[in-house]
Amino acid sequence: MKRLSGFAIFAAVCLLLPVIFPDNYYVTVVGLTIFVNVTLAVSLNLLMGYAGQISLGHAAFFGLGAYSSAILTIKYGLNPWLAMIFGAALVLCLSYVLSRPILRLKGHYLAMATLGLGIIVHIFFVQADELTGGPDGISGLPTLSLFGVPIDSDIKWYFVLCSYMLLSVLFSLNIADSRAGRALSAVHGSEIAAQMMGIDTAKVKSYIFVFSALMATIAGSLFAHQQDFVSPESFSFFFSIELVTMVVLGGLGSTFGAVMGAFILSILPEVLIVFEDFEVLIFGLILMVIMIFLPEGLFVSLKNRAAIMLSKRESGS
Amino acid sequence: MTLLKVKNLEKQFGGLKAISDLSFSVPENIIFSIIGPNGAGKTTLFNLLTSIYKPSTGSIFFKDKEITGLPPFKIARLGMSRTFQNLQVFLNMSTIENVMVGCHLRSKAGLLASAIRLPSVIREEKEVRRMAEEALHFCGLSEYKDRPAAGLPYGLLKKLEVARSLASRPKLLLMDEPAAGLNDTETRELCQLIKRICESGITVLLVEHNMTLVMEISQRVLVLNYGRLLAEGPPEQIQKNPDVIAAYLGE
Amino acid sequence: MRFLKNIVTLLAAFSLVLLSGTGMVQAKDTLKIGSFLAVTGPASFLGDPELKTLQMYIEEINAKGGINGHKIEFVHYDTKGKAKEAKNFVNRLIKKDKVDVIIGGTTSGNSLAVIDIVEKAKVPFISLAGSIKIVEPVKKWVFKTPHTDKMAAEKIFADMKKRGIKKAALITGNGGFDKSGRAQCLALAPKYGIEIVADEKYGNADTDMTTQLTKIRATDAQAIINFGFGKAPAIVAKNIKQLGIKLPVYESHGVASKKFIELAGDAANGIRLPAAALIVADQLSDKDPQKKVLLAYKKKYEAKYGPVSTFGGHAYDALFITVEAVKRAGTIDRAKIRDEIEKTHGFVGTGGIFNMSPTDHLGLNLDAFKMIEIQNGNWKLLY
Amino acid sequence: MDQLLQFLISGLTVGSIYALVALGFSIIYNASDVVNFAQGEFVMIGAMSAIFLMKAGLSYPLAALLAIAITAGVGLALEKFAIEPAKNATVVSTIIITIGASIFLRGAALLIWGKEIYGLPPFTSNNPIKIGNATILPQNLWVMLGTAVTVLAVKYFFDRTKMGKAILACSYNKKAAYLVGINVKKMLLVAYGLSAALGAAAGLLVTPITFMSYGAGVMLGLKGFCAAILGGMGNSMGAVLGGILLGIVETVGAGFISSGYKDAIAFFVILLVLFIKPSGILGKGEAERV
Repeated sequence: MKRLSGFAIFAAVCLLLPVIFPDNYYVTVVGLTIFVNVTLAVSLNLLMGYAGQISLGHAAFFGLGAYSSAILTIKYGLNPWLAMIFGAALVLCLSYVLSRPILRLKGHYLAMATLGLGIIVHIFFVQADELTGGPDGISGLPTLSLFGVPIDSDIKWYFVLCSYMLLSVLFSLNIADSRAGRALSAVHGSEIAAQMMGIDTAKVKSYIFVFSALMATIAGSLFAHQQDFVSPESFSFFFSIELVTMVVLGGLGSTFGAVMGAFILSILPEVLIVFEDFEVLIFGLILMVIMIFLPEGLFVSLKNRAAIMLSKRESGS
Repeated sequence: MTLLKVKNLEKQFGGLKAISDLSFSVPENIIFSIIGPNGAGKTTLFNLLTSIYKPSTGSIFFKDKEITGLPPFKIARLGMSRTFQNLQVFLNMSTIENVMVGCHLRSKAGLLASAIRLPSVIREEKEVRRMAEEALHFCGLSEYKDRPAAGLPYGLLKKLEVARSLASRPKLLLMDEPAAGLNDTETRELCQLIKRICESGITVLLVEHNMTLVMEISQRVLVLNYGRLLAEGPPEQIQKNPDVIAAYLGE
Repeated sequence: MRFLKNIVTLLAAFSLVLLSGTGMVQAKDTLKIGSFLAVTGPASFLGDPELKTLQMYIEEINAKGGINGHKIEFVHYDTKGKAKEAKNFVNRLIKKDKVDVIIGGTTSGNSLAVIDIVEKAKVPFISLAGSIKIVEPVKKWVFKTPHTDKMAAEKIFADMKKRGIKKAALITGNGGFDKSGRAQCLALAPKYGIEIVADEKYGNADTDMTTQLTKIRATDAQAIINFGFGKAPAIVAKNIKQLGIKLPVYESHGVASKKFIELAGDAANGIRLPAAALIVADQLSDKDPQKKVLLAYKKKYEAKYGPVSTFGGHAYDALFITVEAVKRAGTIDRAKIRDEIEKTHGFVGTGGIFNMSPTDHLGLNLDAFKMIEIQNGNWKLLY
Repeated sequence: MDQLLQFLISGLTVGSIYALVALGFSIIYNASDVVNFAQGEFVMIGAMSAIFLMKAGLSYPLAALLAIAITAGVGLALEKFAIEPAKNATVVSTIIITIGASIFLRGAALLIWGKEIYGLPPFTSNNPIKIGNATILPQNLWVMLGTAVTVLAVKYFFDRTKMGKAILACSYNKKAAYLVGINVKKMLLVAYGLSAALGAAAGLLVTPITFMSYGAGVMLGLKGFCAAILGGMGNSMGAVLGGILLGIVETVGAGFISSGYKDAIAFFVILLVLFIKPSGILGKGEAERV
């Protein structure tokens, strides 16, 4: 299984970290945010990196999952897992219906349409007070239990969110290396040629849109239970743009690129806090510098450079 | 037996008739070339045949089935494939991955099965790789298989498009100016390749400017001029046709 | 092998972060006060003076030798007004910084989001946000100092009743403060015999509200109430003037800063609002026990930072309620501090005179709010 | 129906603000296919510079001119230090650079000017003008005039001047433009400078109506982007049409349907328009050559 050796090491590290640093704030608290963001970035990368279809509305699906869980469990007393499934079903239908007309658009127009979609959903979260609790959101979600074990501590959440994140990374790696993944890349490379190879491009785009939305929705449900609280600003268009930035920062089209991009953008604010008023400025600066000097994205550029160095050394010796 | 039949085909762009009242048939297992001066409508015809453009009027039959207006991927599913004048290689993939896309129609793993990587997917993946290697070998590209396509020289990219199309095992292969931009050696190689493709049981429809090549390998030649059929027949006959000579030399 | 390289890159990044996050040593006898405020973002006009007030007074207390010898160590994070950040930072305050008391949560959304965390961790938390939901129902570890939006609505309606107004139009923004104020207005209006005849909304970043006001103009409303903060109320005021609407206008305590008058210009004149006494401190009678406290705070703040707002005052109140509680408790034990905060009685703050109890974790009554009218570009205390 | 007139006038005033911001997008887009996410920050920097120059004692016109110059300088610096060094960056990567730049500029503005909200005095009187039962402020007319002048200037620039055509050529085909002797680097520099100056002018015009603070550029930029897309990206007439349409949809939606959902209504309309015309109202669909 050479194909997944990288993944295996990555998984081992993630799972061992809390054992080595059991009470470290960065592991058990920040780690949870990172896992959610990594999952979202990886799912967005399927659409953006593989299929080449930009989405500035990914946070909407994340939010729909979170709100479905919150509303269904609190207002209707549904079992959390059942609520999660209902949320996923809702997003499945919604994203499927929307995918065809939206994905007919290209480039900036697609960006606009997905942005609009995200903002409409966000406005709904803010304005439908009776259902969503308005800007204050909803708090007090019931505890999620897995096989009878309540997930009620940071460390338990660590393993739940970590597992889901690893699963999404594994799916993403598998897809990249498969018939479906190649069809996506083909759509990205040349839609006309993809069609001539017998690929139903509209269907392929629509499926990955739905798949990616579903991954985000479930992440949203888990996030809501972990935070024990939902409020609209976690799902605003700013967050959608942040997700896009994560994907591009790490390296469009690379699963581990998305992982790295999400990791860096989640950890940066934590580290930059010490700069107080300069935080925003430095954050912007770092983002710019990375993209200027590594325009293919941090991970992809570094990997390519490492590969060049290695091949030089091999040919030199 | 007739593989492709075009009846009263017409395509208008604004006021301009790019193709007018064109009818012809392509029999199975031959190399059929379409020639004509620049702007005669050859690529437009290809785009009509593969449904990238919708015809204004007229109909197209492939394997006795009407395919007019079907989406391109459905036409591909029926066994038609093509290469492009302006290359449409997937530059974001490696050489072999490009060809593996060509195997799309010969494999069936879906998105979910791929994500979970079912055992059947793993098996199929091996098979697809083997088929792709076969097509690469056929086109003489084996040594480049793991290179990123973006790094290949122009001549190889043209071959890559052919390999990709072949991997889908088409009945009919449309080749749009395969020799354009190639040097003499490369053209000679191409000539051999096209012949071998035809010998393997694939009908070839060729748009080409290189007359030597066309006359050497084609069984039938069709001449387009201003979107109209000027002449059609075996190469020797076409070469002697006064209308064709006039069209090429200009009035 | 390709992936191995990937992993090394990732690992390097991970370990860097871990190294930077360890090694916090805490001196035993300092009182650690943690705070999370919306210092930037849309609610920065609230969070900014709050932070400045806390910093200024903690510095002063430490310079004077601390509280009973306990120096104060102050840890602060900027939530930018985001609830998710608020949650993260409160976790960080509790788990990483291990603070003894938390003062903060500029906006209601931020405060509400962290209640469960502080309750679970058993850390006393004094919120600086308006919503009544923060302390009603009472939560053991949660207190607050600002007047509630419910009080603001009641004060406005009481004033309307006095003026004989029976029908009012509501126009509110899409923020938490606005929405919560709107909900209180809708809920309380019947109690005062007032009918809400229009319920218009705008986005807080909008550039023009003439459409909503045109709709209001077409109703038979006798007064307009606007709950909001930031630039939007100033635009509302200007648009009301532009449309030539002559109805009495009520704003909320959200605009109780000079900035509002500066932005709205002469359109601000005649507008009434309920607010803490701070902005009209010099108009209070000398007998008013608050006057001395207010003038002292105003003088100190304005000497250092410029025009004072009532919002910084809430931080002042929270800080000194804590200081008094620590003094009485004689220890920095969290539970004891909490008990003493709850026993706060007769504390004269900028927001009023606080009398807390196990059933009231705010301790202010309606008198703490003053009704103010803007006249000739200045605050005028009505009653 | 009495209200409709005011709704339309309100829509027109809001819309002309969007249009003005939208026009700023078109120049950089026409030069490089890049949507400059820092465009809203240009608007903010223009306004904030003018506000603080006036505080420092400068006269209104002088402060305004200087503010435009400062913002143009920021635009040039952005191109010189962030866009030019990233020469191999794809359009997406360049867009992320502009996102980084917008965050950076906002952070810088926060440090320099603080968090307070400021206004500018109106250019002329503040007394509303009556049109039937509806009213409009003189400053709104200034915004409309500014939009009209800008759109004509931008159109003239791209249709009639050599430099404008050269900039257009850069976006069609960088290499070809270079080969026919166009200094691509210089053209990009010009495009960023002009876009920034245009943004600053928009900031000066709208601040008397909507006020300004360090973070206000984001929403203005967003609405401007929507307007530009709705009208057809890169098309200056489209930007104006898109802006005004967006403004009117918002006010009419707020007036007759729901003011709380007015932005949702506006985005819904944008989606519908795009479903019918995938490249905006006046945008041209690009046919792929194969």
